[in-house]
This record gives sequence, structure tokens and C-alpha cells, in this order.
Amino acid sequence: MQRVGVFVCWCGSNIAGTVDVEAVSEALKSEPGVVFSTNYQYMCSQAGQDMIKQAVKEHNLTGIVVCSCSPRMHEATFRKTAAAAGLNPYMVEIANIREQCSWVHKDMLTGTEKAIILGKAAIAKVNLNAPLIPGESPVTKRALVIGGGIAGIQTALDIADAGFPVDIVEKKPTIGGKMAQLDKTFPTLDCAACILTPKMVDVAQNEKIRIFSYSEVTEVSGFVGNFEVTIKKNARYVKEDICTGCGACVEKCPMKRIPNEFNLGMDNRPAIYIPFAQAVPKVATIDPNACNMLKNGKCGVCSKVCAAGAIDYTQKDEYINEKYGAIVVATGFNPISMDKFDEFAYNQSKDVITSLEFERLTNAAGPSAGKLLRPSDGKHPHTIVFVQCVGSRCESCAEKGKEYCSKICCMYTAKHAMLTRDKYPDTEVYVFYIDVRTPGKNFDEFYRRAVEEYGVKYIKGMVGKVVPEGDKLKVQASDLIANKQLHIDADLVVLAAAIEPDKSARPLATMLTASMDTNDFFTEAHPKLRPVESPTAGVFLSGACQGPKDIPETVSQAGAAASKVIGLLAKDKLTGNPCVANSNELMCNGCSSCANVCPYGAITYEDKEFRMPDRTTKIRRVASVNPAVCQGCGACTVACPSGAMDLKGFANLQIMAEVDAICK
Amino acid sequence: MQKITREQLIQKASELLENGTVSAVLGWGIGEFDYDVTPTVFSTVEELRNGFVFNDFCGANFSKYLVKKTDKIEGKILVFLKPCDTYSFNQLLTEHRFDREKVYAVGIPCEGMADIAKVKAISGDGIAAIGSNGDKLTVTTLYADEPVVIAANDVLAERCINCKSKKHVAYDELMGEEGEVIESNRFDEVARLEAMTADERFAFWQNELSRCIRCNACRDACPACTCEKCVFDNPNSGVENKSPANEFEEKLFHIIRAYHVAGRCTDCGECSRVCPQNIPLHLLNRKFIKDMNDFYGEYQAGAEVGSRAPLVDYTTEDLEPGEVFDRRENNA
Amino acid sequence: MQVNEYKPLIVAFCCNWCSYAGADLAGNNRLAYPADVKIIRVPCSCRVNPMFILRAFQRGADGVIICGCHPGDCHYTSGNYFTRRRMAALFSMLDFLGIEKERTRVEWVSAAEGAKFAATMNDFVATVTALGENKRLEDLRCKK
Amino acid sequence: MHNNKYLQEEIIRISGVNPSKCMRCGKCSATCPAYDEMEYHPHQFVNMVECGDIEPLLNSKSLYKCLSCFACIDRCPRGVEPAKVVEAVRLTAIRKQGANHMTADDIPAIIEEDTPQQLLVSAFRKYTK
Repeated sequence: MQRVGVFVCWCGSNIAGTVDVEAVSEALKSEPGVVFSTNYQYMCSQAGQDMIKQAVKEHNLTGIVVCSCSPRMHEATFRKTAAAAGLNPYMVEIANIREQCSWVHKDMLTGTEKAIILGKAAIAKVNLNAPLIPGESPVTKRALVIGGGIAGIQTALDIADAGFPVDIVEKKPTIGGKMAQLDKTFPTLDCAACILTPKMVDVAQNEKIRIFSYSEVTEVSGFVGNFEVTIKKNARYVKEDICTGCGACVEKCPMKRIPNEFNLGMDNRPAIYIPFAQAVPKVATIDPNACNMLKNGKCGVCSKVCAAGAIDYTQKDEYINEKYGAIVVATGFNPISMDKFDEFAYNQSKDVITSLEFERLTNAAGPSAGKLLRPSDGKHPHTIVFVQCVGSRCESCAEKGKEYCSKICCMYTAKHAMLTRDKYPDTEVYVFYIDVRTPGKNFDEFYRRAVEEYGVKYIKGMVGKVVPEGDKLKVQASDLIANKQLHIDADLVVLAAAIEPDKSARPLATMLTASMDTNDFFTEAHPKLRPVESPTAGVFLSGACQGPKDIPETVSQAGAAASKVIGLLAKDKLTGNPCVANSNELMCNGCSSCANVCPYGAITYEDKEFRMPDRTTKIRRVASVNPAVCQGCGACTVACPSGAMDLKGFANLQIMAEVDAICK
Repeated sequence: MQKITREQLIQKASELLENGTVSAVLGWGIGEFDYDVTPTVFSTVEELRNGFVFNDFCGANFSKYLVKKTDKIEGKILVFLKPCDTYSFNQLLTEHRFDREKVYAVGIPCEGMADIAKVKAISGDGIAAIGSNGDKLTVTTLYADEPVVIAANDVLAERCINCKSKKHVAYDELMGEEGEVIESNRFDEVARLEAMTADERFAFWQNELSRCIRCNACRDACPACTCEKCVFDNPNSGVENKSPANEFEEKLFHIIRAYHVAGRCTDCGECSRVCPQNIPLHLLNRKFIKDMNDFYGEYQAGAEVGSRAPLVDYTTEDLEPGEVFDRRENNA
Repeated sequence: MQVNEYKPLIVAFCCNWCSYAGADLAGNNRLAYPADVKIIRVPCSCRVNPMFILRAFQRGADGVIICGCHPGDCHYTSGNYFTRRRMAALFSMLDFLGIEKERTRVEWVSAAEGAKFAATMNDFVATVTALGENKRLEDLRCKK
Repeated sequence: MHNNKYLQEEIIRISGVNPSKCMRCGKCSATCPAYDEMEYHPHQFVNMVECGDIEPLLNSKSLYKCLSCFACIDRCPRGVEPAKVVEAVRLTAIRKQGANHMTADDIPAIIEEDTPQQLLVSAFRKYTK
């Protein structure tokens, strides 16, 4: 039994106006364990807190019950008071007699009666409280960034800048991501490569950063501060440390007709390739599905021309195990497939392209060396129709589109339209839109410039169908303002395809026990207040894996994620929430029910040897909770049939004592 | 009425003992009466010959015994499993309750077991011997001059009338022919109760549960109740309670027991078989099974090892607790 | 002499993150509901063991309500989904045993729904008051 | 604008369409093959029903220009189903006493030798009570 002190707060007249505080402190005096009971005007004031400290000393209190406002308000305050008085802070319980009593009941009699019952419940609970000490765990001072696009690059640079080592895992042969494929960037129109590639070089040259390109994460275990990760380095059949990236092999490779992923299949690359000139690492990679040597053992040209002797046809996938304190997910996005949008004739005509393909067509390093030419016949297009929201905001067609707004399309379409008119003033440019959404610094001005200065024809309405006819594309569309149906003979149709999270995100989320929404975007710990943290401690989110984002937003989120990681890695030890689940091994059946309901993967099993009453020993499978991972929800405690699993601070006996006190 | 005989089982067990595959046999042993068969561990062929029985009263589900027995015995233990027992066997494996490597499971066919209460209702008390002859039982009693002959089908246990499966879902070796999963009417009685008014149901259960003497036989026989320490025996659980002081505690015990095994109960019916007060306890379990099938899709505990029970799973579209009743009213 | 008006005893389990905060908000906005409702704070609605509910009835509660975050909003991501399944099964079972189904309820109340909290409690108290005393699950020894 | 609440609810009920789901993209009208024949276009049907501005639709010849090809239903990204709205307005119009759009007497004038009988049957289903 504790020695409990009860402190009833008046909260001025907030409580005392409807609750007879004197009667409450008097009534609670005779409760079991209570050795001291008083009331005071403002318990949370310095004087009130001093009163508590004084009482702890004078009456040797081991438990404190404060009947006051909501624990969400001042529980932390009174815990500090208790700690200052030399008590364990978790020996404090609050009876909420303001928000849940004096403020909702008008009558003094009922208010007082209820306050007494709430006080009794808190006393019953505190009698069963035990001092709790938060667990501590060490922090591995190294971060893992999964994904090497602009989000991952920025996060890694920022973390490395703070002095912590960072590894980037990128599944493609080079970092750079989607941004490397872009031509210009809105709203300032600087060239993507000019601002991205210096950052890529920074990454390559930063001593704190290691790049695992052409690699993927295959296994994650552990918890915040202590993750253990297995990284699979796919065999690229080229020794990374020896290859100089001279490109002789690429030039000489006889297998030249492999669709070039970097240019979205609009031109070809050889079987051995470097995705683009500024690739980091600038190392060749052999495509095992295309290389004759790897497939049939015939060829070997690259090996012969390689002066450095970097080609190694016998290279195997390599598995690397590393420990990390924090993991940042930056897996990015992809445009959705246009295969199911028959109405736009994407699969029927080469001249119906996606916006990302348009980027490559206008990029100086692209398949047409930056000249805007029709993919079908290489002629200059005179009429171009841009269609927005293709597959975005698409509720009825879940099998082909996405319900959400892809956010970036309005701006890049304005950019494409503007650049086209700028470079080729003889071109007619139409943009069909449902809404133009341009919130963001200098964004709306940018869009208006496209209309007002560059004469892009923005038409409110959607394109209904595109029919290839001869060398033209017959576009049938609505003009809702003019209330007309338009028929346009276009040379090129550009579809602003919706974007979706990368396919690798879902299996990764499972490995990380990080949660996702129905669209496979990672869920943030709090949509407003913790936007770059995943609910799983130690896992952070950067860029479009969390939701559609443009570059400025991605970079700022990347920086925010980095600062969270730095904050974590700067600590030598992590202090946990002490109100966590714990399993009584003597009663645990090892049945796995608890682990099945744990959202954090905090429960693991081990075989333990037990001494039986008959002096024999028995090896049993029992659960153990990792207090650094457990967040204290208590789902496991109810899943456990034997009651072996309990929650500190909200134990079965404590809650039942409250129930009993209320019902008595 | 069983297709497999005691002699065949003894022969199989002897073989496996002698060739060293197993070092012990978990089987049915002679009890005080012919209908009172006791689960027994046999270590020698001689013990088998003297003490092993197999008749129409061998309902006991041995799966549960494996939890404790596998630790006590060096080498493997042979266990005979009727089709319904194999579900419990799998469920216990799902819960990691025993080491599969230590068990040699022999699946045996089952034609349904007899309910001694039903036999007694026909023959009267004082049963001295029960013989089996084809599909007839010959019951000799102390008070009647002539033995009473009863059709085995007339005294079939409720759980066997509503048998859900003649298929073995786990075994190392199968004796006899494999059967099929059966479309049974096992939920009819639950549905009948559901159709009653709340007052009628309350009266029904009041009548049934008030007979409970808290002997714990249901719990002790239940293959899902294998807790190292039951909450009702644990002085630190806050709900320890060893004898029923009043009718509420019987209800509490049976509700909580049914809840604890919900999603894990394979509907083997041992609870009702062993109840000395003939309380239809299996209806509580079946209610949970029926509800979970209705709410979350068909699920048979123990049908496969490693499956996830409905109560430790969820979908974001699950129905709301309040909708449960609307749904029933709409279906009615 | 005036007959004493029947006052039910209601135990409300509220999750710390949404419903308990919703109850606080009801207080902040001075939205009245009967004093018969006594709130017990739990970290998440999934902490509520069926045992607690039966215990409350045993000790003389007339109604038990469990409040949690709306499905999808759980602070612990999935806790209330488990609550939803557990309570659907348990309440259906209590109904099967003939216990009035109106005595038990699950309600999702967010931290912003002070008005919903008060309205829910008013409604629940009215429903339970209409039912009268819980006689089917109480332990007579525990009665005053 | 005249808001006819009763008719509005009636049309929403008959069609089973929720016009407030429309996000005004106009893809229905963009895809409509009978667009030029119509005075009110598919997106306007949805919009006017949403506003309760029903009378002009009831009196419009557009009702009988819709081919019921369902292209609008297929293309609508929000699942609004404009053709069902047109159908519901048409039903509302012809359900009035004597408001049949076609009578048996009209047939001989428009019939041709190779007119399939099925066409007449469906036309009757569509245009008469």
C-alpha cells in the first residue's frame, strides 16, 4: 500500500464553482492508503507545487493524486513536481475534475459526488502504481537513405554535413532519380542537370557518404537507434573501383538495340551502358538480360576494350550487412501506366506521349538532342495539345487511375507549354484543364505568364478522345466556358500522367513495419505536426514517397527529415516511454497472438529454459518486448489469453481497480 | 461402429514402438467403466496389450496432451488423431505449443462417437458393460435382465451428428481411408437461439449456466486452453476465482473462456463432452465462430498451420460493432 | 414523498489521444452531459480488455461505452481496428446470452468532437436509463 | 434560376446519380458524339440537376438526342454517369400524361424497309410511357 497524498485544486472558481472542494478533500481522506488530503486554489502554481513537495517530505508520501484539470494539461507539471520532491514521476495520478466534471455538470451536489468518485478511482490506481524508469538504448551513429533521387541526395548531404556517416541505397545504376531526367525546372526555368549534377558530385566526393548504387534493401531488423540492414548489391559485372567511366566499352558493345530506360524507351542503348554522362557513380553496368557474353558466353568485346580491366563476367550479387541508427525512406514516384487510357490513343500513336517523355524530347541530352520533334516521323509539330489530370482525381477508375491530385502536373504543363511557345513561336499550344492549381511561391505568376506573355491557350474542359488519322491526331474536347465541343487536328498530344509511389515502396514498408495509406504512400506520424516522421520510430520520410511533391517541397522535406535524423543521431542514448508492455515469462505461452497485433514489431520470441516445480527444466518459447520499440498501445495485452502481457502504467489490475472504485 | 479396430491400432503402435520410431504412445486406456476411457501414455507393447482400448467412447482429443507430454518423453511420441483432433493439432502448432519433431501423428478414421448420456437415457443407470456389434451397441445393466440393444446412430454425440470434417488436416501416417470436409448444420442451434428474444435467450442460458459447478473440466479438456497459467487460477490476475460464489461468476468464466479461445477454437466439442452437467458449452464457441465467419469471412481454426485468427487481424473496412445487430435484424 | 429518480452508472473507456481529448473539449465548451458517466483513461481503445467490461457490469455498472479514435486515425495506427473486431464479437456474444445489447456501445470520437462526445453520452445515458438497472450481469454481493 | 426541389430529388432518385460528385471537367461532353445536336450537353445536364434547374431540361429537345451510347459514363473520372441523368430527365418528361415523345401514328412516316424491329421497340421503350 502506498502513502498517498491527495491534492484537490480549486482552479479558482473553475472547479470550486461547481464542486465542493472542501468536501472532496475531506471525503478522500478516509480512502485506503491516503495519509494526507488538502485543497488549494491553484495546485499548478508555484505555491501549489511547493505545497505538494512539502507534503511529500512531511508525510513521507509515496504516491500523489491531484484532483484538478485534465492530465493532458498538467500531468507533466505534477510529474516534475513529484520528481523534484524525490518521488518517481510515475507515482502521480490525476483525477480530471475540471473538464470532465465541474465544467460539464451544473449542480454542486452531483459535481461534488462525481469528483469524489473520480478521486477514489485515481487513489485506487495510484495504490497499484509502481515506480517506472524509462529504458535506455544506444544509438548507432550512421544513417541509411533508401533512394538516391533529389530527396535522398539532399537528405544524405545534410546529414553528412552534420558529421554523421550516411549510406545511400539506389536501385538504379546511378543516383539522380527523376530529376536527372528533367529538362528545366519550374518556376525559375533553370536546367535540372545544372542544379542537380553538382549535388550528385558533392555526394560522390563527400567522405561521409557511401553510395550503394544498383542495390536494394532486402532485410531490416532492429529498432530506432539500432537497425540492422541487409543490402543486396546486384552484380553489375563491372568492378566499380576500377572502372574509370571512359565509355570505350559502351561505344564498342555490339548489342546496341536495347530500349534506353533513361530516355523512356524513345531510343536505344547498348548492353553495357552508363545511363547518362553525369552519372554517379560513373561506372558502366552490364544488362544481364541483353549481354551475349552473360547469356551465351559469346562476345567479350567490352572486356577486350577495357584498358582498366574492370569487366568481370563472374561477378556475383553481394550482400552487405550494416547497422544504422536511423533510416530515411526516399523511394520517390513514377508516372502511372497509360495503357488503360484507350481514349487518348497512347498505345496507338507514337505521337501521344507522357509529360516525362516530353521532358526527354526537349532535353539537350535526350533522344532528339533537345529538338522538339515528333517521335513518329521526326517532323516539327505545329499543334500541340496538353491534357491535364490524366489518371489524377480519377475516382471511378481505380483500376487505371488515382483518386488524388498529383500536384505537380499543373506547373510542369505550364512549363512545357511556355517553353514550347518560347522556342517555337509558330506552334499552337493548347492546354486542357479541369482546374489550374498553382499555389506556391511565384507559381501562379508563372502560369499567368504562360497565358499572357506566351499565348498558351488554356481551355477549361477535358479531352474526350484522341483518334490518330493520317499523320494527325484528331482531338475532341470540351470548352466548358464557350460551351462548345472542340475538334483540333494536333501533331502531338502530351498527357500529364498521374504519379504513383514506386513499386518498391510496399515491400519496403513491410520490412520497416512502417505504415502506408491505400495509395501506397508512406503515412506520416502526424499529418500536420510530424510530417517527416513515420509512425515507426527511427524511420523518416523524404520526398514523394510520402505524397506527390515538386522539387522545392521535396528538398525542404528532405532537409527536415535530415534534421530529424541529426537530432536522433546526436543523442548517445535514447530514453523511451516507460509505459510499455512487458511479458511475464512464467505465464507466457509463446502463442504469438501478441506479436500478431503489435503495430511496431516490438515483440520477439526466444526459447528460454525454465525450472519446473518438479525440478526438471523445460525449454519454452516466450515473448519479450523491446521497450525501445513499444509505444504502449496495449493491443497485445488483450490479445494475450493468459494475461502474461501487461502494460506498465495502465496495468490490468490498475484499470480494474479504477473500475471497482467507480462502480462501488 | 468404428471401422478401425483396437487390434489394428495396437499393431500399428507396437510396430512403431519396436522399430524405434516412437518411444511412447498416447492412446485411450481402460477406465473404470467401458464408457469411461482415460487418456494414457503407453511405453511398451505389453502395456498396450493390457491397457489400450478403442471403442465408441474414445472421444478424447489428444492434441492438448502433446503440450505437456512431448517434454517428458525422450524421442518421439505416437499420437492417434481423429479428423477433428487434427484441427486442434494444427492450431497448437500455429501457436508454437509443442515441437512437431517430437510427434509421430497417425490419422485414424472416425465414424462418430457415442454420447454416454444418450445411452443412459435409453438403457437406464447401472451400466455394467457395453459391447459393440456392427452399428449396434449392446448395453448390459445391473438392473435389467436382458442387455439393451441400441442403434449406434441413436446415441451419436451432438458434435458427431454435426461433424464438420472427416478429413485429416495433419498426420505423418494415415490409417484407413481419407474423408472429406463436410457441409454440416452445426450452426443451426446457434441460429435457433439467435432467433429468440433476448429474454428467452437469457432464460435459456440462465438455466444452462446456473448448473455449472466450476469443475473446470471444460477448460482442462479444451485443446485451446493450454495457458501456462489460467487467469482464473492466477492470484495476480485480479479475476482469480476457483469456485462459483454466485451465478455471475459462472457467466464471467464461460464468457471469458469462450472469448479467450475465440478464433482459436476448432470446434472440437470437447468442452461439452466432458461437462458433467451437460451444459452445451460448445454453443458459446460456435457463436463466436459463426459471427466471425459472418463478419470477416469463413475461417476454420487449425485448417492450416500458421493461419491468422480473425481477432488478431483486421481490415480497414470491417463492420462496426453497432452494425452487428442491424445486420442481424436485416437478415431476419 | 418524491420517488428517487433512477440514475444509471455508466463506465466510459476513452482512449488518451482522441476520445479523452474529445471529452476534455466537451468540458472546455461547457457541453453538459449527465454525471452518471465516469471516464477511465486508457492509452488506446485496444487496451480495453473484455474482462474490464464484464468487471464493470459485475460491480453494478448499467452501461459500458468504449470510445476511440475514428478508424484510420488511431495514434498507434491499428489499435482501434482490433477494438472494432473484439467488441463486435464480444457484444454479439453478450447479446447471445440475453444481455440487453443497448448496454454496450463503441463510439469513435475524435479530439475535435467535443459536441459529439457530449451528444453521445447524453444519448447513451438516456438509452440505459430507459432500460433500467442491469440485472443480468451484476454480482449481487457487489450491490450497495 | 428556378429551383425545383421536388423534380430534382425525383431525378436523383430515378438515376441513382450523385451530381455533386461532378468536378466540372467536361470529359462527358468532350466525348459525346451527339454534342452538336444537343442544346444542353451532358455536363450541363449534371450541373443543372445539381442546381435544381430542371424545367429547361424537361422542355429541351436534347432529351431525345442522347444516343445512350454511354461514352460519357465510361469516360467520367468521378463515376457520375451523366447518361443516367439524361435518362432520368427523359423519364420524368414522358411520364406526364400525354407527354409521350412518340406515338404509334408517328411510325409509318419514319419507317424504312430496312429499319430493324428492335430499333422501333427500343425507341418506344425510351420515348413513351
